[in-house]
Amino acid sequence: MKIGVLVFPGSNCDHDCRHVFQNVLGQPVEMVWHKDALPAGLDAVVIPGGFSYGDYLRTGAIARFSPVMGGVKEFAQRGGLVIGICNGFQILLEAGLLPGAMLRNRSLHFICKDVYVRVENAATPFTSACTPGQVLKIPIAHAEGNYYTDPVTLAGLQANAQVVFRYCTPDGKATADASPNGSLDNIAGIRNAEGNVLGMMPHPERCAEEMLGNEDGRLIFASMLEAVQQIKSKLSIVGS
Amino acid sequence: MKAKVHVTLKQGILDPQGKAIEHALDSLGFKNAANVRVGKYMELDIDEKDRAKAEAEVKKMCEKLLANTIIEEYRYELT
Amino acid sequence: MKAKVHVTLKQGILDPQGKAIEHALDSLGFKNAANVRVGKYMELDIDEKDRAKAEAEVKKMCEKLLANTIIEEYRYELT
Amino acid sequence: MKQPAPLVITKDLIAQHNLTDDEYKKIVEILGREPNLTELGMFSVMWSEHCSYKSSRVHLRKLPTTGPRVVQGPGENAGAVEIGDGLCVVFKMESHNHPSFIEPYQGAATGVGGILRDVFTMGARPIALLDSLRFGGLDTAKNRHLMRGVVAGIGGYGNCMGVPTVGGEVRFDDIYSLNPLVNVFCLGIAHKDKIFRGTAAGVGNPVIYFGSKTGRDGIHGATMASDSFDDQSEQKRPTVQVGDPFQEKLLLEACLELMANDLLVGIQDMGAAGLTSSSCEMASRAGNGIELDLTHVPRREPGMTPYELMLSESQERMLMVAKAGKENDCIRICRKWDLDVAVVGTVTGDGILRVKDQGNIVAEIPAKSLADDGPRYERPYQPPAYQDMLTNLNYDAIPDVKDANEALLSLLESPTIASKRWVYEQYDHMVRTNSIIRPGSDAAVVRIKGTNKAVAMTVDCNGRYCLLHPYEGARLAVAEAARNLVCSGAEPIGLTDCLNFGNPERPDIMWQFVLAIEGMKDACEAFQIPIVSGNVSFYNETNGLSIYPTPMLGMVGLIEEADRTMTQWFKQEGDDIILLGSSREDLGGSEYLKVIHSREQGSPPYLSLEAEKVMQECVLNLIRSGSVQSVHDCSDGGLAVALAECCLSAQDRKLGAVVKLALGRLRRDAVLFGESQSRVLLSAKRENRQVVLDQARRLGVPAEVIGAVGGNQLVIYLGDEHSTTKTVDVPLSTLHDRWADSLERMLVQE
Ligand SMILES: Nc1ncnc2c1ncn2[C@@H]1O[C@H](COP(=O)(O)OP(=O)(O)O)[C@@H](O)[C@H]1O
Ligand SMILES: [Mg+2]
Repeated sequence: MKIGVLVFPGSNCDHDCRHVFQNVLGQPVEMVWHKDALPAGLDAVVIPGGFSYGDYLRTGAIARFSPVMGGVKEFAQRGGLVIGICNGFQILLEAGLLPGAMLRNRSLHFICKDVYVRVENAATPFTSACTPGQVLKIPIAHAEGNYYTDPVTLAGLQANAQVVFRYCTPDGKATADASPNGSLDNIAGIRNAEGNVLGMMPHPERCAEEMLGNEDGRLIFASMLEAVQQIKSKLSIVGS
Repeated sequence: MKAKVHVTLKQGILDPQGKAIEHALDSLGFKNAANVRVGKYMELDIDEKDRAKAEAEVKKMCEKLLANTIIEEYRYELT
Repeated sequence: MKAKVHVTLKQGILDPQGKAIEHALDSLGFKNAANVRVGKYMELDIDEKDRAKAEAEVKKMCEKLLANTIIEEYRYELT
Repeated sequence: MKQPAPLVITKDLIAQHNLTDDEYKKIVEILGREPNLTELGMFSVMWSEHCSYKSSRVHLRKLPTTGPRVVQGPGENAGAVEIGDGLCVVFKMESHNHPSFIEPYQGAATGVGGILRDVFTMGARPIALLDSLRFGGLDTAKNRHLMRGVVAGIGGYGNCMGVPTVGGEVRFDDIYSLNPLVNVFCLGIAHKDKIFRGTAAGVGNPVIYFGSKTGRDGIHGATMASDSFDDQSEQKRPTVQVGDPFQEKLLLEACLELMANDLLVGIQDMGAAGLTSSSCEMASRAGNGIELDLTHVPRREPGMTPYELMLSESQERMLMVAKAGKENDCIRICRKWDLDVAVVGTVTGDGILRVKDQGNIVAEIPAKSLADDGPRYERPYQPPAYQDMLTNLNYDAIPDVKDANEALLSLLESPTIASKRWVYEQYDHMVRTNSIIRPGSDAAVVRIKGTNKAVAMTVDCNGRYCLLHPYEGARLAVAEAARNLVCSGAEPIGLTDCLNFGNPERPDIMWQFVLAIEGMKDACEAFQIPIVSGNVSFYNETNGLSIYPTPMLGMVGLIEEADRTMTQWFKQEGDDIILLGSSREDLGGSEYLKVIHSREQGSPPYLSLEAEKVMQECVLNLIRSGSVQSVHDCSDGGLAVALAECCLSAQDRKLGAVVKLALGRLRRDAVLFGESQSRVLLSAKRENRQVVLDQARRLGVPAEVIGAVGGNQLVIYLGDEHSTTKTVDVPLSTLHDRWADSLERMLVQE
């Protein structure tokens, strides 16, 4: 599987995403500068965390206009896998690839800590390695993760199983207190209607190795790997 | 021309920053302040003589970049 | 009474946010926008009939909390 | 543009530039003429205490700075120490105390920006930050405001840069109310043979400015002097620098790309004294001169004078000396990262820093004189009259502890001891995915990708110990820092410092300084830890009241096998709890005396460097051989607090303990809360008990099994073999409530 990791001015989890795919999962990675075109032949695109354009004005507001984003939209329309993590999620929202917007955390602080999320939909290319309802421990690190959308859109997300992760207690209860940022309906991650674009606030790349004391995040990347292999094997059957 | 743009959260959207300021004002003894809402204020120069054109420009800037119309509303003046 | 408060960076203080927005507007093709400065805008209700008193209150709020007078300046209107 | 009118340098003007008459005479001597205003400004900043170390230099020289691993000692932007695999760690610590008091958010933020630049100009990618903070008590709104602002500022800058803030230290004492301390430590990683230095070698090489534009930020000079430029310039001149971490992130990536492409001869950031210091120091180090043409300097505001341009402290700017002919490559890379860039000068062979503007020469000073020939003072020193009053303490007048449960809880919720979760959760401490040990244990540990190694870091200083005895206090700080590293499985390999003191012109303050240096020297020599970089911050005094002498230390340790790191919390029910070291009646200067008895008095705890060394050796051996489950040193609040921390500090699971401590001839409070040094709490599986005890015996380290891990309480019995009394018995949930959220409770109130 060939992964493209986007690099915006101000991205800072780009190295971490590369490390996970390249050194932990052994997959080739191409770093894609935001002013360049999206290279051909990618199996998945990662929009990493960080502070693109310093998070000035609004998180993700300026990055969405970067030249590379045109290619990302096309890639997504063709069914390519796109995952936006933290700032990447915020960029996907601003770019309209996912519905909704981010408000500041309820506490108004930047928060960095482990949180628990429940897998609400294990039938996505990003969660197939999880079991439905599985509780994952994954760290967050953001000041604007307070997800908001209008009631109609929210109902749609819920009806189409587009809510992929909800913040929860360690034993899996999605209580209001379990949400670190006040996000609507405890939303920690959503997918698009087609299912090939995921945005999530927690950072799975920060907990994908034994040495870091937690490997829960690896499930997300393993799922993506599996999904790509499935698509490829289908293609090769069709092609043969 | 100078454009003055106000971007505020839409009515009905919780404004945690406004809440925090209200709370702080209260504990500072400003008991009669209420309904604090916080927004952004931007000033910029527009190199355009034609008022109508300038207005159209600013509106486009707001729609495209300066405001996120899912959560925010904007207004502007030209002087 | 309603108070509208504008808090802006003092002259000469670096405004990284304004700079970034200007840059973004430029690359979006808004070539004739310049000198973008970003500030805060706050609205609040004041439960006070006497205009002079309300003004004094708001001024105090600005000095004490709403503005950081080391780097920011403020102005307000009452309506 | 307004040129400064040919100006008579008056006595007033000299005084406003903080130069003495003698210093001014020396300037005239160097130049062979009177300086003009720009030159006067340049001398004044370069010869300031901050840049010239004029009061400290003669003493700093005593510190040990060499060792087999040292690649770069003091004198460059940061120090560098080898860690094997062709790599070295580059680190330094800096203060931003005064700016943070004026504007806590921006002051702290730009402090982080400055120390990051110091590290990445050396060719190192920063991989960790630590912060060491001092505030007055949180019972005043002002102090809470300062702390909130400082923490937000550090987070605001570090988080955006993508450099994790992995640890730190916060202490509270009212003495810091008007002089809070904000010290930030940064560590980067570089190839040993690709370290960059601030040198302007090679006559004819181009001097290139890049980064942000220059504005009127933080121009020193004197208020009155500015009137001579322009009536309004004072008003236009921001006293506070505003940081732009986004710009700095671009600067970092651009620098590393420039360095990877073999384009540079030398590079230095523009920190204090901006363009002046970077140009004259680079020239001086190479024995060369530099000719600058200010006409090309990118600027944020119109009408800036040469004086302002040379003295501006606008953030996020760099000066590089490129290889001749590589200008365009440099410019291309800077532009890629959206940075302003301009060739502003050339390296010359005459040793002169020559500044031109619009075709006129506006300053002409021998670079070496400006950078290195500043004044040096051997300021008089003498112990203050009150020193004996501080140390004399009649313990008989202090009743022994009655309710030990309540005393323990009071200590646990006192801000200096309470969990710092409220602070470090606002810092991204995981970005770069190296944080093996996150904040909350004795030291922070980050792995070095591509090797088996990890690096441990800690910042430490107990200012109260230093007040009571500056020499002992400094030794204790070195010992504690080393102990914190060793407890996480690391061998200490290098040290940086940030020496925060009052006014050096006062003999009592100078005495504190001189003794602290002696203490650091003796301890560093005993442990063989070189000091490779550092910083001095004097004049931390308001209305004649000085802070406690606070020689902050940032120590770095190496862990050869990253999977052999150690944390402080208990791991498993049934494990033995073993105490290494012995307890004495060390209540002087303790947190207990302060919190429970409101006294900051007595002699600081006794420290034998020899005993400390063998104890540390013992701990390292035990960790490396995999014989122990947890290791925690005893510091503030003594044994009882250390035990509580072992119970509480694990993220997921709290474990209780039952222990029995020998009272001997000691007071109960001394055993529970005394701060005797060279003590460490271990936990080990039962089957490893003998291994641990044997190892300790072999090295002559006192060791004793004092209890076992388990239960939902912390229970401490005091007594001897005949009779014991249950003195402490508190449920974990109560301990946790008082300790974990204490800071948050204090800080969320308005
Ligand atoms: N300002 C801070 N920033 C980040 N981490 C901090 C800060 N203050 C304390 N910590 C973390 O909290 C833990 C306890 O700190 P401290 O009590 O000073 O430890 P010690 O006594 O072992 O030196 C450490 O892991 C430390 O890194
Ligand atoms: Mg410790």
